Amino acid sequence: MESLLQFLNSSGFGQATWGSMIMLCIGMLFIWLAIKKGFEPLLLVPIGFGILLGNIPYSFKDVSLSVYDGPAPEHVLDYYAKEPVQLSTGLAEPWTKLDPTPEVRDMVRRGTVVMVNREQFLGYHGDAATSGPGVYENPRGGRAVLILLENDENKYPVVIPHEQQNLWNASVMWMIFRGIEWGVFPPLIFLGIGALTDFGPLLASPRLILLGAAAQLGIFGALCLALLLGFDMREASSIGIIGGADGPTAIFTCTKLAPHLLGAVALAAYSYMAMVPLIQPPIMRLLTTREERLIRMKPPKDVSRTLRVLFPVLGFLLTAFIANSALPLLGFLFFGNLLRECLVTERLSRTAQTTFIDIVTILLGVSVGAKTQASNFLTPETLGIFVLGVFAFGLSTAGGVLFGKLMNKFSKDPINPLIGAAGVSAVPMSARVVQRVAQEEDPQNFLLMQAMGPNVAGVIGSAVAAGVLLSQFAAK
Amino acid sequence: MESLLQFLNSSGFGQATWGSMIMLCIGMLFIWLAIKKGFEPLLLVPIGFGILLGNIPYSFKDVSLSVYDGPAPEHVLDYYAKEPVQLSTGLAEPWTKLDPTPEVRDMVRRGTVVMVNREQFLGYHGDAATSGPGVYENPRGGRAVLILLENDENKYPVVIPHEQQNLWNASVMWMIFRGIEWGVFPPLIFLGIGALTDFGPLLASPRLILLGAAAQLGIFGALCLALLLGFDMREASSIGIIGGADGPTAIFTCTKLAPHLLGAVALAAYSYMAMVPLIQPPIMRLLTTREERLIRMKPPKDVSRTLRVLFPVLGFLLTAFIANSALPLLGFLFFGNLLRECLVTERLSRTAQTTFIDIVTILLGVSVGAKTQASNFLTPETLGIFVLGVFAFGLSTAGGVLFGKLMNKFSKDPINPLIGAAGVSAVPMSARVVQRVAQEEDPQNFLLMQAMGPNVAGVIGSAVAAGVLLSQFAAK
Amino acid sequence: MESLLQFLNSSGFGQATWGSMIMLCIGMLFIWLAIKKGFEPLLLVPIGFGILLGNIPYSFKDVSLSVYDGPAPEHVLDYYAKEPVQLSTGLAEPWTKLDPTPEVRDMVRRGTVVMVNREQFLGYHGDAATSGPGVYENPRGGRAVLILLENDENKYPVVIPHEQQNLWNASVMWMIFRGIEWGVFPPLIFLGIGALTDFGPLLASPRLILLGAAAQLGIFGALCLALLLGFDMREASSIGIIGGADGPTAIFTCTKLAPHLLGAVALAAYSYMAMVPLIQPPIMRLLTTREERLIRMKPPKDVSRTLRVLFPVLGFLLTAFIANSALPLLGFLFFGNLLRECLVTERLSRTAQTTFIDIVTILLGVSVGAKTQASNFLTPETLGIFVLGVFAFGLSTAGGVLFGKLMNKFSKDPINPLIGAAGVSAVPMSARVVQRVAQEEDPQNFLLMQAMGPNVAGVIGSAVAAGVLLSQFAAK
Amino acid sequence: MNPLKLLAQAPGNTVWDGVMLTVLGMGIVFTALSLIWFGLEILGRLTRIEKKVDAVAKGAKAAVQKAETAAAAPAAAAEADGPSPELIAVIIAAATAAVGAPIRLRKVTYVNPTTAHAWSDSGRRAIHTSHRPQREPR
Amino acid sequence: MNPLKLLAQAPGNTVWDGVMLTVLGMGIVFTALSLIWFGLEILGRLTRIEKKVDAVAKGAKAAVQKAETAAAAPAAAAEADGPSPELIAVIIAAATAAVGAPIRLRKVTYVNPTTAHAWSDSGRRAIHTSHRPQREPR
Amino acid sequence: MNPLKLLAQAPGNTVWDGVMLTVLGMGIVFTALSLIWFGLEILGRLTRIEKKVDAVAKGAKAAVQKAETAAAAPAAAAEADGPSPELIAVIIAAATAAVGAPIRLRKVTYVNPTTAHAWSDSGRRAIHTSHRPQREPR
Ligand code: NA
Ligand code: NA
Ligand code: NA
Repeated sequence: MESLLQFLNSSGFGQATWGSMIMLCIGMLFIWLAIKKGFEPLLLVPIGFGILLGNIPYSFKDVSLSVYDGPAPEHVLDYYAKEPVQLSTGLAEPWTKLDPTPEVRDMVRRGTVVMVNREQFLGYHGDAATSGPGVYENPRGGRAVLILLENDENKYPVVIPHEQQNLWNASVMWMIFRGIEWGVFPPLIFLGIGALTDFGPLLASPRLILLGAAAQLGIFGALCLALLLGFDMREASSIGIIGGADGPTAIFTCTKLAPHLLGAVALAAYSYMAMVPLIQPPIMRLLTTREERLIRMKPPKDVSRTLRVLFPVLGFLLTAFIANSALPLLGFLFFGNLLRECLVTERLSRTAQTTFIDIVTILLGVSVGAKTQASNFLTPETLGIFVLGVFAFGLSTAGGVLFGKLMNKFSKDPINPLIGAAGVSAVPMSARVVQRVAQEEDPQNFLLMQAMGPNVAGVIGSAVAAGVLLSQFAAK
Repeated sequence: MESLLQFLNSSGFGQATWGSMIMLCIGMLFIWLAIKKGFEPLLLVPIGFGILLGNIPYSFKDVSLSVYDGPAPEHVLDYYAKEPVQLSTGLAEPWTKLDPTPEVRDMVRRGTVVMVNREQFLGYHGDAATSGPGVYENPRGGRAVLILLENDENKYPVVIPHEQQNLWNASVMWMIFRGIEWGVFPPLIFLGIGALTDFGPLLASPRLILLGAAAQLGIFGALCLALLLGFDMREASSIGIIGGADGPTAIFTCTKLAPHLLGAVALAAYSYMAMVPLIQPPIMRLLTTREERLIRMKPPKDVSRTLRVLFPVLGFLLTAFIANSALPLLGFLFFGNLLRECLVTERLSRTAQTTFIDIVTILLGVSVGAKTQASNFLTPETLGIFVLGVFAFGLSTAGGVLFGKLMNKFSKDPINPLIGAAGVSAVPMSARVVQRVAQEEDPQNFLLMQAMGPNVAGVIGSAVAAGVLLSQFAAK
Repeated sequence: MESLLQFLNSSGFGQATWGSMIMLCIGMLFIWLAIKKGFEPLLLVPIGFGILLGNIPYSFKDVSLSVYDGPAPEHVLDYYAKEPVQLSTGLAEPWTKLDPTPEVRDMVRRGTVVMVNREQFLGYHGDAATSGPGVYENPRGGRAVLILLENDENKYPVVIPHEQQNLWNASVMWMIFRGIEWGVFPPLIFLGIGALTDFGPLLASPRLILLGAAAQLGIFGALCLALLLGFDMREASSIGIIGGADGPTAIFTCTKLAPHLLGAVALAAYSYMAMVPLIQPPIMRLLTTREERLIRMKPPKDVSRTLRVLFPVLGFLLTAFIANSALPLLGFLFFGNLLRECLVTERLSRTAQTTFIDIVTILLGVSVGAKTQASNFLTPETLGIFVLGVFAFGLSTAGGVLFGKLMNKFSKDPINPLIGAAGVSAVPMSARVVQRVAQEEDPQNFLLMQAMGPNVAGVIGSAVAAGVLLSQFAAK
Repeated sequence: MNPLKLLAQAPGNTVWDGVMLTVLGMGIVFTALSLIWFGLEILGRLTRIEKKVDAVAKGAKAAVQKAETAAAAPAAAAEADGPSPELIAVIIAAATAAVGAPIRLRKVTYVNPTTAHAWSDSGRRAIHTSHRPQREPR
Repeated sequence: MNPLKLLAQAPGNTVWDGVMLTVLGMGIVFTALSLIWFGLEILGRLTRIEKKVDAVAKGAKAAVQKAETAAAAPAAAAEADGPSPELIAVIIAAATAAVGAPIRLRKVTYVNPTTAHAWSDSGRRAIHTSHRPQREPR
Repeated sequence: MNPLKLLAQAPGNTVWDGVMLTVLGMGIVFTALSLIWFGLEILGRLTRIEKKVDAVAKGAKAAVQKAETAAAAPAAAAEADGPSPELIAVIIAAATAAVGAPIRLRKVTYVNPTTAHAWSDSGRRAIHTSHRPQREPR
């Protein structure tokens, strides 16, 4: 009986914290939104269940379960002596940062040197902060943090136990999360999306591709606003990319620039993509006159097979030359599209757009969800991200619509500015929104096909924008 | 011609041993059982062929082929000086264990220190054992072992050549086996099983879930018996889990606790699952009276869609809180079931229950089979495992049936104790066995649906039991 | 504006070289051949697009994109002091090779020692070669090379920056290329090919299997010729294997023996497999008399189910015993065939021959293509490989036909020597070529089924030949 | 740190430890599955209440719709009338074949087609029924 | 080494950097997509020229074939005649359902069946339409 | 240690080594495939013996069954009668199309449907026939 109580104490019931309980509720909330409200269920059901998986309380010391339970890269580790240690270069004072020499790393094994993850923080709520530098262990079995005097924030780097660097002790979720952390899953999703996307409407009216460029304005607008709110450059870039309205692009970019925000950014991106029919119409109505909304456009022309096959090669070469860093995304997007359009690789295309994308979606969703933690999700930053995300969507919509007005001024064939709103991507939701808003004014106005052009252009546009951000701020 | 003979000598013909020949016969036996006798062919054909793949004799020094030919984790390696070596901490005697410092590890490369895998043993049959400590090389090209005086067993740790720690030299089978050793394949199989399982019968009569708990008795009974027979705690736990009648759970648990028994445990688990119609009926008849076997039960009620969707979330939270260590199994089982029941992720569910589970099954089966070796399979322990396995199946059946009798005593609605036997899982074979045994007495008694409840509960029950065992004995 | 220009300068436009431009054209050429000319599109579309992916110019220092941007194995790294350094073993002169001790490796991090990849060469076209030993950095942002006085070739080993050995900095393409470099993809492709192949025609006339052996002559003939042309033994073996007319076998072998030739070898193998109808007929006509081509053969007998199931087990055991090193290929080929023929693992067989092989084909193709680089593809060696490849195909054809003539002499039942040409594999293209050439003489001569026997035997034959080459020259 | 780990690390692991572990393990398995049972009972009651509320609301709606869709009634009526004798015969035959023993049909419940998942059931059967020792070799 | 990296490494990253980045970023996005536009325009012209050349060549061929395949003509003729009224009604109904608003059909273009990819389109719809907040729970 | 490795490590790898390797390699390939040949011959004889034994056993069984299943006979008889002329015409047409040359049908063997695997064959064809240089661009 005593054993049972002890067991339960080291189990989830004993280890539960308010933070993890709230995270579990958030996971259930997103599952509910996905199932009952139809919010992007293919992504939000896995992400929501991943939040449950990642936030079941457990005793960190005894088992490896979360995506954090596995080796950290050498370049984020700092070493501090716990006591005065004799190095070959001289005596080291306690709690000073040591050079990562083989000698020092060996001392971690012996317990005289402590190893911390410089980029993984845990908030600390307690009185130990006043007791001087040292390792503070959470009495409830949670992870230990290192407290240094100079660090007067409320965030402390997490102490990495020696065994955690052993790959053989890594958790299943850490293994699966490699697909995200090492950037493989988003390109593979893009392979499937490329094989699923018909770029025909874009090829029929190539000039509409510019609307897909203009509707990336929200990315950079939200980035500026995030800087204003005090986020640093890499965080601001990760937040801005929500305005690209493209899940894999956002996940790929955020993983490289600000992995601690990944959960919030992914949830914001997919939620707002689901809420496009609520976010866009008011902005579209506000920025256009009734006359503009009544504009009818010529139906798109037929596109030759040759052009369909040449496009993925041409599009890849031009965008990849300019936006090197987005090459994995753009490469697999256009590769998938070539498999689709060349008609001689039908079986590869079919697999890419069904089974393969499904498998990767399951693994990507569940591991993105499991990355969320109370300490990095239940923060004012998350609130800021959700606010900035809706701003980014709105500004992207505005950018597309306003550029549509501009193009309409200079164009021989009239352009209905509403289709600019489809440039945010969120394929094909925002193209449908365009159709619906246009038909409010004129039920005979049929813009869906014309809006699909900017819509798929928006996918390319946000990948290029991601490439710019990555080239600027992704440290090699 | 001489070259040809030399080549053949270094090939399988030259390297063949009695042990490997017998292993090949065992592989063919299981393939025959699977194909001709219908023993779980989806698993036993891959495992059987894996035994062939893993036991083709070859020259270990020249090529990397087996699952053992790849880096071993640092924490299982021991270092011994071959000659007196000067370390920075002083002079080290030969054949004493050295600290794994960078300096010592570098000496392995230079050949003055020998590195052994503490957890990989090879039996040694020869006279070298008397010649004092040292490395003994198998003259037929087999692996070398280290012989130390204090070790008077007939098992010696295997010497790891320096090159084997180079990931680039690892074999294909070692790569594929990562999915098992690092615990990823069993949860992915459970994802598919969750998507394939209809928990409806369980939801219709929730109280019958307790039968799925009672039928885990064999796990712990066989564990005790295994301790009596001299197995250590971790081995005994791995053997007991056979009584869970659940392949992925057994493989997951055994990999973490006693990887050297993996082949025998997996083969016993799948063989006995196939033999449930032979093992269970006598026990069921012995423990029940004719009156009990004649009991008819009310047909299960219809289950609302809401309950079906809520169940995987609820079930996951409750079991994962209690049995932390089983989180990877339970998490993916219930995740798969949520994908199935929420109806908005149909394509993910379909992929999880078809292609994805097939791919993982192929890779899991073939690498489990390839893990068997004469040195760890052709042992008295394997015989013990097969004996204990059938005992575990029997005791689990008895536990379920007896608890069924108990529940029947206290229940308003009558419960036929036979359905307790379905609690061992082995879905849906044991539920059919219940149906057949009940109909022997009363051809109009229709228990299949009522037995499916305990049957699927048994899957959850054995995962929880595995969680208990892992939390106790899986060293981090 | 200045920023934009600077950005463009560090982008593909600024980094473009003639070499990369030509590589892009070659990529487009192969895509065109695949789509318009029907050259093995399932492989050449992915490989062609992979060439585009791998040759987009970018700034190596700023981003990780190519398959080369990731950790190199320790055993190919050499260390040179840039300046006189004090080691524990004494003072080291600059530009002498240092022992890879922990001390020396740590100096790489500090910048006093330079680390080069002994097996990755870059041609150097410039005047720095005369300026004495040292690191020469490509002013256009390309990779740096090390120039040593004793090395008077025009090829220099590439300098590996410290950060590149950090797995977390590896590129997506590097990750995907693991499947090839670590030998996993070709066996998985063979799993699918095994599940797709009907060995029935071979089982109906077992003696025709020898034609599949004779038609491996081109492998060794091209090997000898390659040695004559100055290729080393491992390169010559990789080139010879083109004559096996089997893509996965060629890729598996070449990866282990001469990875720098991988792109050329794979492209030659698949191109010539597509050109079998052009290469084989003249040779077949030259080596046979009209009487021989008119020989009609008995139709193949029916094959029992038992034999079909026994064959993969028997075939695997016999070939794997002899050709250990080909075990991954032969094992998965026969395993796939067993899944197909045993009829009780239908769902595994179907997945192996559809989705699974498709996924692996996509990843294999794109990463093989991305491995090509101007520095290792636009070389006289590549020209040599293409010339030797067509020679190998021709000699294999001749070997098969001549052995067919010989068998016909000694055989009771007449054998049409033309079917020997099908022994090169290239399933089922070369069997069709046989049929067509035979029907030129006698439209009623129906040899397709008889030619399928040597055809599938050729797959086994080239895998065995690959095993011989690997056992001789693949260093462990 | 986890006090229970001591059990595993103790020098003399005996059968007594096994018995203790049996008590602990079976206790935890029963605890976990009992919690699910209670949870399901509670959820079951909640959803039944919800259902009744829904039913009342739907009743009102249905009354309105009834007038509008009178034409569609016959088909629905046929469904509500219960299974035809032919259908029952077919079900008995199929069930007998599946279970391998004579069956007498006692009740036919129409299953909501969205919950039936015929496709995945057959897949599941393929996976789970792969162990029939009485299967005849082909 | 990359001069632009300095921006990121500068000590005081302010909103001004953000504005600069906005200009750079939008500039590059517009540059990239404009290049595609120009490329497509050029390709479009090239393929149209190619088409015309092809058309002339085909015209000659067709004249020969016409005589031979006169029997097959009626079906082709029917296709060229344009869609039947029933077909138009079906299309309008389907489109209305898909878009969720009344539609009046303006033009029916026969799509080349090799470009239609009905199968993948439906898959794509399943992926992309998964976000309909107005979807009713089942 | 493997004596053959010396070949590779020898300083002067010349064409002579290549010739030696050719002899060794072709020898091993022939050895391996000959072993399979012998194995298949032995297995073939064993299974033929087994078949005869089976046939005798089946003969007895069949005699019993014949009386019981006389009604089912006509269909089976039709099958045993050999292919109808229409079927032969269809087969010739299909085979001609697949091989790309005129064919005269010499014998029609009924293939056991469990061994035919039409589904996987078509998949296999898709993989293997992807290299038809004469395929027309679309
Ligand atoms: Na976008
Ligand atoms: Na169980
Ligand atoms: Na071949």
